[in-house]
Amino acid sequence: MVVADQETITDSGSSDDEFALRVEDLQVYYGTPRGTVKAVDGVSFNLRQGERFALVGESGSGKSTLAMAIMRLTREPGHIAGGHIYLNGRDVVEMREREIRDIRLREMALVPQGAMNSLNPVMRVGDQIIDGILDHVPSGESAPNKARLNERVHELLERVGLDPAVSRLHPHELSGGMKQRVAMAIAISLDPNIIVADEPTSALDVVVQRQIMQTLGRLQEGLEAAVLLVGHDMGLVAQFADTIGVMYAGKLVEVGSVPDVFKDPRHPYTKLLIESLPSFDISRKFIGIPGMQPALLNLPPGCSFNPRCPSVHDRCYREVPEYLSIAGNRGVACHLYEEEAIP
Amino acid sequence: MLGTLLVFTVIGLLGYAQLDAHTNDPSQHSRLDAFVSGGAPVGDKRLPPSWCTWCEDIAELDADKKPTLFQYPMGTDTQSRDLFATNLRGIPLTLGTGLIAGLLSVGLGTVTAFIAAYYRGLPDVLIRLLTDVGISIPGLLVLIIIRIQLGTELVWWQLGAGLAAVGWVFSSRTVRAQVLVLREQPYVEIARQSGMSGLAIIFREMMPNLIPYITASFVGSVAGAILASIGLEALGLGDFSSPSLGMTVYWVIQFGAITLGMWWWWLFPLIFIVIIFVSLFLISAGLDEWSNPRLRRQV
Amino acid sequence: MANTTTRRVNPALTAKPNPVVAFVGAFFGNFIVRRFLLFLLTVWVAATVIFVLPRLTGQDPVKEKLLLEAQRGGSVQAGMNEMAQEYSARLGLDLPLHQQYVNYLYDLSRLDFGYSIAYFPRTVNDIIVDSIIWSFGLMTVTLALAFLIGTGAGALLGWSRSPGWLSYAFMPFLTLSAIPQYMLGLVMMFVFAIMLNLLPFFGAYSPGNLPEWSLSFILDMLRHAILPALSILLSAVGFWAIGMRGMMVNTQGEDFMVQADAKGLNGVRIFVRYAVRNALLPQVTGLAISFGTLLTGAVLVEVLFQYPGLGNTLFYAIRVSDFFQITGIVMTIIISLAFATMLIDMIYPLIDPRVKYTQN
Amino acid sequence: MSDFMRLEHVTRTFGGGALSTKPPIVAVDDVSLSIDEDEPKITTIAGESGSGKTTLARLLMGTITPSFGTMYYRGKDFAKLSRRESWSFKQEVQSIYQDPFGSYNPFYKVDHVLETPINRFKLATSRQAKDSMIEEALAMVGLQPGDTLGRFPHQLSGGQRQRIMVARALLIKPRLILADEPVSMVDASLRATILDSIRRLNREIGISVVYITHDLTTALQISDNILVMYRGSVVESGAVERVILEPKHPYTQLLIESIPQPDPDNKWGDEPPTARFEEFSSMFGCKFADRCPHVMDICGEEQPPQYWLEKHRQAQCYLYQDEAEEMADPDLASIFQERREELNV
Repeated sequence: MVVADQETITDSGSSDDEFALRVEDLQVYYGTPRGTVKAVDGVSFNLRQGERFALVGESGSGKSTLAMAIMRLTREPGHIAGGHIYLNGRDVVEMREREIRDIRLREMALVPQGAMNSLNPVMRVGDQIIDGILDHVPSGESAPNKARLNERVHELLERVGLDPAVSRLHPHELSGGMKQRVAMAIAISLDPNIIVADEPTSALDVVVQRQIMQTLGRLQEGLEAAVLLVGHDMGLVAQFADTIGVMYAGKLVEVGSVPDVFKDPRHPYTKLLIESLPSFDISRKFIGIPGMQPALLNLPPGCSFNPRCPSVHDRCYREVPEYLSIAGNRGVACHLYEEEAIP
Repeated sequence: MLGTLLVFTVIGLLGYAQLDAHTNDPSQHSRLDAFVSGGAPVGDKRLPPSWCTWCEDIAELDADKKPTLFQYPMGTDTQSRDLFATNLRGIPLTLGTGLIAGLLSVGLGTVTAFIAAYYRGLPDVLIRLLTDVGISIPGLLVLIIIRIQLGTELVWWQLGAGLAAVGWVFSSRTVRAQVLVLREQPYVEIARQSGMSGLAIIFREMMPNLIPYITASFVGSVAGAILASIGLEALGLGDFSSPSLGMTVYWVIQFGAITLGMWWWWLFPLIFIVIIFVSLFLISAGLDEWSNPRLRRQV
Repeated sequence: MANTTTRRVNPALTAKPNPVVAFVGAFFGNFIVRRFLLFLLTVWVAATVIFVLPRLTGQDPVKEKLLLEAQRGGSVQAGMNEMAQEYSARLGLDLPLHQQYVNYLYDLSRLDFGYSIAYFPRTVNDIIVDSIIWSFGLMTVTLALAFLIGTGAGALLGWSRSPGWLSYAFMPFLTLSAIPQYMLGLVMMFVFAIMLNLLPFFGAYSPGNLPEWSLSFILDMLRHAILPALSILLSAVGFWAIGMRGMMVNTQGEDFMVQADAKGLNGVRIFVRYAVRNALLPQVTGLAISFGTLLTGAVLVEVLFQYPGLGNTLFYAIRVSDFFQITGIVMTIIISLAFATMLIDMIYPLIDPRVKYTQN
Repeated sequence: MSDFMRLEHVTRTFGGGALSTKPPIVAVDDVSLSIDEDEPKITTIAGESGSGKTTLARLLMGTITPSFGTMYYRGKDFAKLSRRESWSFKQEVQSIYQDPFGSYNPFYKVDHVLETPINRFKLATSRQAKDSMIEEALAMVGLQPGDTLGRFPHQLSGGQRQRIMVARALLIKPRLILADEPVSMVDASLRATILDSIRRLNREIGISVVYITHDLTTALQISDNILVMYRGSVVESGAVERVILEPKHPYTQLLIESIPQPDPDNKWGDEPPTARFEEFSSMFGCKFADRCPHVMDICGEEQPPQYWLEKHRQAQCYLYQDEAEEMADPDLASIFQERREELNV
């Protein structure tokens, strides 16, 4: 069964696309009684096979909406208003419900927010892992027998660092960290090549957070999968990711490799974000970003960051900055860097 | 929906006038008195019942009339009663029973819930035990026994009070659950630290936030009490001199209105009962939406 | 240098429980034991209320009724004197109140409700046994069907991926649940028995037929049961459907439903094992609580269709003020209801793993 | 020295009892400490979920009572306070909660939380005095009365709501503020301003602050002293910069190592072991023994005592049994006291 799955992955992933995931000009809108909220507004980025990409932003920046849209789990009143999401070369936006259901878990899997009750409270953990495997048996093949399934469940639980005996427990008998490990076991049960982790450690303790992130990293390396980490904690990003994308008010404002961005942030928002991080350096003054993120229903004209930006100038109030590619395989959406732009 | 109930109440007041007009006629008066004087054995309703000494007149009166638009909009029964007047008078009686029961239940329920939450400890345990027990006893049956052994007829408000006596446990349980949730809210502790006394916290901090739940519980109690009162009356345990909807159902069953083909006798009360219950349901669904934001988008 | 001071040991950890206290604690801490005690308490409270409240008025209507019957003479006269003696012996009319109460509870504990006033030499138990079978058959079948059909319909009504036309079914369900069972019975009787003349409108079997195990009798019996059963069923179906619909809407907002979708599970599995399975739990709790209401409604349906069950018997007992019989029937219903509720509560932890027997 | 609050060998358990089959959960296990009034400091109680830090805070708040041990308020047994003393305690100990939304009654405008204490504690004599008090307090936390007063809590941002709670504490001028994770539900960019206003309460008005958190970086930013809790016990305590920058207890070391540093060059080491027991109620041994990389035989036998490591620092670990002296009276405040004396010299 597992072997068969892997074959299918190589088959479906056989397109010449070097990217596991390509997001092009994605727009996710919410219809509300007071108007359309552009939660994700024209975001593009690529994710290479085996890459760890982190999307960061404050709450309301659209990062979770984006993650859900990639899984095509956007719920009413939200909808994908435009753009493309190429997963192993195929457009997820265009897929029929049946196809997308087949691809979830097999090609892309979700590790949910740590604070979520993502496990069915009335089912044993093992059954919840088996569920996903059973519903992805290719048509025409017979379902694996019970012993094979149990063997697989035990193997998965061990891989995420849990005792196989956990498979007989119910979710309420597990701690937060254990639940999140079970969620990871489910996510890797069909060896996907993209894992979307949406704030996987929110509400977990520091030590547990570290353990979960390190386990996730280990699993990702084993599968050679790409990881899209969505979060707000710059520390976690620095520890875990290769590449970082910074979101602000529904737009991607800066992308670059983690060492580059931390050492030399370009966008004024990224700069402030990094400066506002608390650290063990007592000599440094601990400052916040002035003002607050604007409401998505009522964005200022021009650049959304203009009310808080220390480098604001006239153009920022008139023109929305375009996303520019700059040297070092980086990108930034800010008028300050137009001269550096690589066409 | 509240409008519907208000309209019913107004109709009811008109009903009084209508019935009064009828009862001013002495012959009608005696007819009503006789009608309410006791249960009659089921028999062929076209013949005067044997216990009725004055019933020779019945044939001359307008008995068994189908509805006619102007004279008897809802027809008459075998005892020549104008069912339009009866229904109009009956609706507010039935609603009144429900309201009395609802008010008393919710009042008692809220007070006990607060006592339990405020004193905790033993009072809480006792009240919880009492509600647990009360919920598993079908109150209607207890009422039947008490009513029978008391041997007196219950007028509408007594019936309401009786229903509240067995129904308050449901309100108490609902409100108590909410009070327990509220008690743990940080703002309650903040209020305490702001120097508010226990009573002030209950009335100024908790009460406003409980209103949706108390109202919902009230609506539920009213519905339950109306259903139960109609049931009790239909069993013949109501006030025989009252034209409430439940008593109409009793007479319908007693006189075999169905087999006589007198559809107008039971259809109109049925329609009123359905309208009352649907209104109450919609009110409670609306309250649910108000107090439970999760349902807001769906219902 | 170390260990120069005596170390305090935390008293919370050293306190050893007294074995007797521990045993008693474990016994009463046991969910089943506590639930059974609650059942006994329920029955006791009901019985006490029934005993005490009427006596608060200072009158004894039973005695008055007996005296009245004895004076009036007539068909019941024959056994009335014996009846009065039986009554005195049973409750000890002249005994102090607490003595009467003890006698009353003793009889109750043996489920002995004494003689019927109306059918004197017959005991109340006799009459109950005769009628309870009919009630039991009618109620269990209809309530179980109503729960299954209503919950199923409600699950579909509340499921966001159900076809759109299904939402039109909500109003009929709402209306059905708003009609009391006996009123629904009136309509059905009128339509099916009177207008269409399809089904019999009263009794449990045709007059002249005697109960026996023959196909024709069973068919006759079923034909008679259809209308009363349908009246209870239709009304109760609406009740369960509306409750289930609300729970389905709530459940679909839960995080694990998003995750079930993210797992790419097929729709049927998500519906059955994730949505319905969780939405069902409050329905079962509701089952325990709403039994009473549904059952008292069913009593009236029996009266309406003159179905020879407990409800109908109760109605006739009320009409002739047969106190012993009324008390007997009411207590029987209360005890069976309390028992059913207890069973449901005891089964509940099996379907909801979060609830444990040992929990406080 | 004058202790404002003092806990002596306080233990708090939950559950258990005569009718329970389960052993009680020990949330706070034999903690002694005192809060000094003359030298108001910011003391951090740090720990992960289940460490007992919130229970300790609730004990200090007076909302729960110790199961064992004694709590003193201004030298009097807390269980035997007179009505008047209880009333003054109510006014002198205030808290700031984690959820800036839950601290507000959704039924009232935000003015309610500011006006209630003024009315109840009779802090102002006239309407004007009251208004100017409120304006002053809001100004101190950097808020404009026009932007905040007269609004409902949901119309304000989380940061604004939390700062109003600080302003409220300012109005009452308590002797002690218990801030229970005051910034964990606020966006990172707003944390600094809130913590800064809490620090001003301490520095400018002289209010003692107990800052309860799981976030050691913010603890280092604002506090003077720290207690690190693990499963109900204070495993290490002392001056904040000593404890955080040079942790001695293996648990503190793990905790500090695990903080995700926003520095790609300073990455985590190997994955640490997970705890073997979720609930730890055994009376024997060190509670960290099952995860400790330095575990020794003795660790499984008896709970380690508190050792003096330096003048103002203590750890509950056998690693230091040879080099350090055991504390005679493990009152953690004495460490801080020691430090105050040192600073005063």
